[in-house]
Amino acid sequence: MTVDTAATSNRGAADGEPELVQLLTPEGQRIPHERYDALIDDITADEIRGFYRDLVLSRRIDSEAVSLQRQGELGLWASMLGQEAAQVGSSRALRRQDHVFPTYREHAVAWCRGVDPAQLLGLFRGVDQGSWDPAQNNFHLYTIVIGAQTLHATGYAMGVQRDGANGTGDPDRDAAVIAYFGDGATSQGDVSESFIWASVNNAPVVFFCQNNQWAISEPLERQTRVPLYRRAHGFGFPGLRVDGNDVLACLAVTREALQRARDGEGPSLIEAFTYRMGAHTTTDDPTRYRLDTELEHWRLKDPIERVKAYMIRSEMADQAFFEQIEAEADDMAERLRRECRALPDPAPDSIFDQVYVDTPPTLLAQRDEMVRYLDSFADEEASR
Amino acid sequence: MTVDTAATSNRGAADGEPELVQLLTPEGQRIPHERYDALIDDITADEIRGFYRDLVLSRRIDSEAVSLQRQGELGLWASMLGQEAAQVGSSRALRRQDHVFPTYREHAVAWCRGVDPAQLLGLFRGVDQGSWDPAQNNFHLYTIVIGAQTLHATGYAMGVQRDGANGTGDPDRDAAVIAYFGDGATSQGDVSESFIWASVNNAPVVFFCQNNQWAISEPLERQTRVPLYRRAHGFGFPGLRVDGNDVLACLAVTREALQRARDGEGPSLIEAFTYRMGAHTTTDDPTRYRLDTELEHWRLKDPIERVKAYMIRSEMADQAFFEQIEAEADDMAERLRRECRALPDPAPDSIFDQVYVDTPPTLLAQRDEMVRYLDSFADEEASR
Amino acid sequence: MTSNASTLTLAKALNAGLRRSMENDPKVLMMGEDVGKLGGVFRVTDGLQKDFGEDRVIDTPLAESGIIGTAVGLALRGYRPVCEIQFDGFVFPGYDQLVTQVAKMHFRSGGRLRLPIVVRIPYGGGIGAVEHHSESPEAYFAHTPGLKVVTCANPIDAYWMLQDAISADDPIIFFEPKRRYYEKAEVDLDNHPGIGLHASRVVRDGSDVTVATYGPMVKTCLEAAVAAEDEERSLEIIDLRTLSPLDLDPVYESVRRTGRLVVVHEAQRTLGIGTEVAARVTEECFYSLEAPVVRVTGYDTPYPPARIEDDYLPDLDRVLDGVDRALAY
Amino acid sequence: MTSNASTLTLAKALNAGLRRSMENDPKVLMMGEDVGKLGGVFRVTDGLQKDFGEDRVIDTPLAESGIIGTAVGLALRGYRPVCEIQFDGFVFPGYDQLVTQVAKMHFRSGGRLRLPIVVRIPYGGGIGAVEHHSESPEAYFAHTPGLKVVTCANPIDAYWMLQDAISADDPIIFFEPKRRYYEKAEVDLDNHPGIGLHASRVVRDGSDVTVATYGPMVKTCLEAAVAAEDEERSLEIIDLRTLSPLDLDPVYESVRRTGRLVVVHEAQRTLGIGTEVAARVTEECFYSLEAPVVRVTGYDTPYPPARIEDDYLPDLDRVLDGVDRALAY
Ligand SMILES: Cc1ncc(C[n+]2csc(CCOP(=O)(O)OP(=O)(O)O)c2C)c(N)n1
Ligand SMILES: Cc1ncc(C[n+]2csc(CCOP(=O)(O)OP(=O)(O)O)c2C)c(N)n1
Ligand SMILES: [Mg+2]
Ligand SMILES: [Mg+2]
Repeated sequence: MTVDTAATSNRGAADGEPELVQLLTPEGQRIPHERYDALIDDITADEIRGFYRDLVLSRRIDSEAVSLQRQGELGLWASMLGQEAAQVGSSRALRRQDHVFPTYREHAVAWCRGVDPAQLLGLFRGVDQGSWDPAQNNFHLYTIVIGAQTLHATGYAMGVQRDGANGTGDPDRDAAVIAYFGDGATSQGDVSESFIWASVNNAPVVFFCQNNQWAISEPLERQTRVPLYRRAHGFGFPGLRVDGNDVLACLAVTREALQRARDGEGPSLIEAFTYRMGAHTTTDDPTRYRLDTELEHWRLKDPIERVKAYMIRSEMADQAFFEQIEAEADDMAERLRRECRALPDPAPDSIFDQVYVDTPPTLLAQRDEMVRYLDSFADEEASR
Repeated sequence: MTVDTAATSNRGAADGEPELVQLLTPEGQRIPHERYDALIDDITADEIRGFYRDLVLSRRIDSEAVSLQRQGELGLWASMLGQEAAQVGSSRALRRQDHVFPTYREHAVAWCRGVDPAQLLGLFRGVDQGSWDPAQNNFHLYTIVIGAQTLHATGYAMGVQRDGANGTGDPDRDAAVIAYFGDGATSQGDVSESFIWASVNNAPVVFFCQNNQWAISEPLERQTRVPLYRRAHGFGFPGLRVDGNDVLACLAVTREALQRARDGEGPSLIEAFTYRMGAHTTTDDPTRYRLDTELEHWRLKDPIERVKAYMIRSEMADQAFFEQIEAEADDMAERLRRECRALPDPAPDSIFDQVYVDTPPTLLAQRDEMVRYLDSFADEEASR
Repeated sequence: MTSNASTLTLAKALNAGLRRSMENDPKVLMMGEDVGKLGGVFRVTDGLQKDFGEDRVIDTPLAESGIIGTAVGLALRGYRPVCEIQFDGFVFPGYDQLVTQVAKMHFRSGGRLRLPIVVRIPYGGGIGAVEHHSESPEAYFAHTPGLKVVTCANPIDAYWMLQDAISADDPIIFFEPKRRYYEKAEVDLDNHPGIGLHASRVVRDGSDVTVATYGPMVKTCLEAAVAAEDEERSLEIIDLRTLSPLDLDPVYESVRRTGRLVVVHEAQRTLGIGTEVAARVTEECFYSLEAPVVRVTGYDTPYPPARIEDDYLPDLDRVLDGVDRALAY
Repeated sequence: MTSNASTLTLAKALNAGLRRSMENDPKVLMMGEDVGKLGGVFRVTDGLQKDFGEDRVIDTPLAESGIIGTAVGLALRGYRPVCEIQFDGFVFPGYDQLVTQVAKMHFRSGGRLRLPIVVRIPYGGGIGAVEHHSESPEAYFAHTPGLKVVTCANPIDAYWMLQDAISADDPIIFFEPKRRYYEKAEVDLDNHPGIGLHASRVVRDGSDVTVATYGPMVKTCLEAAVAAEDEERSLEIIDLRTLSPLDLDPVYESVRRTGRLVVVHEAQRTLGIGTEVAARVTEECFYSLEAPVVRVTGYDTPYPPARIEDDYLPDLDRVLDGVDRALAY
């Protein structure tokens, strides 16, 4: 058995595949669903247009960032190309008081939470390690150590419980927490431990796994031999697989799971079955480990195209609308490029101020040492 | 909800309880089982008497060790009282070439593997950290860091695969690995990771969880809200619950699981539902956290009594047999006490020899430093 | 100023400190294995669950990464979790969360996020225990920027330092000298002794040799100082108390007088706390030192079986031997 | 003695070393994240899976504890696993297995069991990376009895030290200076240079100040030595190569001549390798030292954002500044 055949065996062909919640076909046809139709029956055409806008603009943030990296303005970028629907659908299910713990690829979630796109760039440009204020949009910092944030999310959810901020029935008060992570992350002990903690404590947390089928070069089969959503059952809470390229289905299932959490009914796992259309990051070369045909196959399932088709089909939008969104994207892209280049480098000695709330004298002495040292060059230059 | 009621809710009453494989009732009645009868139909009366002997003698090792601890001969002992059937049943399913990775409470497994009982005592007396040779009986050292050994077992099983030592159909060659761990251990990330590795690699390993319902003072409900055996399904391999106080049932289900592993069919999880009748260790005081009534309840399910009843019922043994076993136990106990007291303290400087295969000069210098230092006292004494 | 003094063991002083912290601040939580009904294997959390409930004294699942990782989340929500690690040797499954998350979150957020987490770790040997139950892992944490590390040596410090650590806004690893849990002292429960959490302290004045130590070895060194008197050697003993940041000013001051320093700890020698003390003191007091700093420590081996731990651990005689070596220069 | 020389980058030299080890011993396995088809994110295992198969070059699930823990089992079964940790900052989930199991198994078994495991870790900064990708965690391992720690600084050592580590019977943490992966040198692929795995080496003779360093900083220090020549200062540069055990005899010998020592590394200062070097050298060469040992290191902060890493990392000028400080005494 080669990795190759293994990789194929769990995908492609439909037989033996687990059920996938889908509300929009790749062709943009709205198909009925006994359970989940009710969860989105309040969604207006305006909101659908809003989702489309989210999808297009967040994709544009992503592609601009890739270009900025190519131009040397960013050190790295982790593209979310292909995963927009999973991110927009799930995050549009959030309420203001809900809290998000992302990994490092949740750019569209950040967008939906209202994080200024330029703020996403600092980490990748190397001027900070995450510059947005998590308190402002209830959107936590990116976490790079795989899986670590799932425990933070679970602990945060335990805090929500202790605050009496779920299960009260008050829609403006009851809060849920959502943790994003990838298929590869499911192998980390931390993720299993977070499942255990969440289950035992009945914590109001939704585990949202974007199964983009690759962990860098490793196909899903290196992490599991059964669909990931099933893992939840072994830990005692519900899990399901949703079409991660279907923004409506992602919205519906996440709404349900978040409401369970807010109502005090405990955790859930959502496996959003999607595909990483780009490289792992800008330093990765996917041609080394996967076939173009796979990418072609997934292009047909593009998360944006299907919404567009749906909107056209159901006459929710006309050419003018699409053009207007494009124009908006162009403006935003322009601003993003400008703001990226303007991001200031931090002062070298700023690192000493943020290690501790209460900075010890020994560290202040090191700061002085650095400052004196750097000043000695200034002196040298001045004396020339 | 208090811990107390939670603790009770998952036990006792039968309703909602998962199915439990049982072949011997607590009253010693052999009840038929569609699937598992076949797995033990070769077992002779002689072998049953052998199991009885294993149970009684291993319990005696255990109780002697508790006494030795009370007398100050051991620093600590972790009693396995109540778990004899789970251990004897599972380890009598092993073949010579199978390999065992125990935790720290598998005294009856050690007995069945042929480890000299006195060798078990070194660790608890504080003269070594495990004095038996794992190669001799394919019985690895005790592991105290909870869950760590499950990964070792899985890696070992991957080695078995690479040696072509399973799936060949040769009963003397095909080997399996068994990892023992407790209910509390299932919460450790390492244990989940071992499930993932075993599943993805289809490794020939049996995960044998002795659910004795307590992790020190914490009842099962602090680790899971669904029966533990179900966890396996989420990772993609079979799991079942067996009556851990029923030596025949434990034998049957472990035989099946080991054979699956030997045949190249991959891992399984066995949850042996049993009860820790003693304290966690000799330093523990269970009256602080659990009720006597619970213990009383489990006394009625004693793993030894039911085999005895079964043997009497089916006339496999008479009074003389039982007396002979008692006498054998007395002899063994006597020898154990003697050998325990005779266990030599290691030389203080021996610690330097076993850190590395290839001991660096810096460490040899520290040994010399210690030796010189200790010698200085000898000198002092001599000069008096 | 009223005085409410009580004779307490170190363990009971910790318990009283935790209780006081929980009374003072409803955001303070206890979490760990067996901290609830059992009150911890050393009874340091004894009675707290009964009085403050299961929501504030949490018996967690058996997994240290989970304990630390969920404490991060609770801290982000505004709580002040106090995590108990059952024994020194069991902190390592939680090490990743401590080093990559707890230590770095404040820095990562540019100073926005705070993690006021205390991780209590009973540490050290001398209790005849099995493997992993007698280790001294403090240097692993002191090498980690973003964490602070302190340790107490007596019931008074136990009571006050623990409260100070809980009310501090930085994550703190709090090492408890388990073999001193049953040492007693009179503790004034109301009046803070005034010394900062991150200050070391001269606990016995002397003039010939300075001895810097901490935690379980403070008592040993004080005993050595008494024994040294017989040989007319005067040892100045300094209880470091804070291991990260180190507060070495009192050590520098002392070494400038004595010219000789012995550092004593149970942990292995290589890259132990004593190494840092030696390096800094040599940097600061180069011209005052009459002898190189002598390190009296555990050896560079895993912790030995209990029957020979007394030969591994520094004791009164080894401290005096170190003093002799310092004086031999 | 034939000579089969080839100009290789450090990364390619490692690759060639791994290949040679796999050819020589069928028990040698590679395991880690992305080591198979991708050949590792730095291509150090490039082509090995293709040639040796998936059974010997294992793309593991994404979990470092699992990687190290299963390597233990494979080693117990007679294999020689070489584990790749993708970046320095990601070793910590595997830290428990390394510290409590890998480091202690030989000791625990009274010398019966052997774990010939090599854990390869690309380390250090200077590559403009995001958080966790630029750290220097070597001291965490050097503080751990039972582990050995080495690091290479050039393609020749990369090729030979890696093979020596794989054929050694003790567990070894092998640190690879990632920012030097693309430095080239001529490597004789057949004739072992004869220097032991656990030996340090003078890489440039000098007479005024001794500089001890390792890994990525060796090149920096050699450049500093060239620059120092202009100021008529002669630096002796020692590449430590082995961090645990340390081999300081060449350093002692050198310091006895120069009277001055500067230790240079990227890792944070407190309890970094330089601290141990400083303490031991001061113990051994007390009367030879004209100045305290100067530590030129990263600061005691988390690794900074990439845009200011150049101010965090020691560079040629900071090495020279350290030399000046040593000479100022
Ligand atoms: C603990 C840890 N180990 C390794 C890495 C290196 N790494 C970064 S991303 C990645 C793959 C992640 O895959 P997945 O969880 O599927 O998320 P995706 O990148 O596909 O979104 C790896 C191995 C890391 N960041 N953290
Ligand atoms: C990593 C780790 N954390 C904590 C401990 C302390 N400890 C020893 S036994 C135990 C409970 C284990 O419970 P379980 O797995 O159910 O096994 P049992 O003792 O019931 O056989 C704990 C918490 C440990 N040995 N290792
Ligand atoms: Mg992925
Ligand atoms: Mg148990």
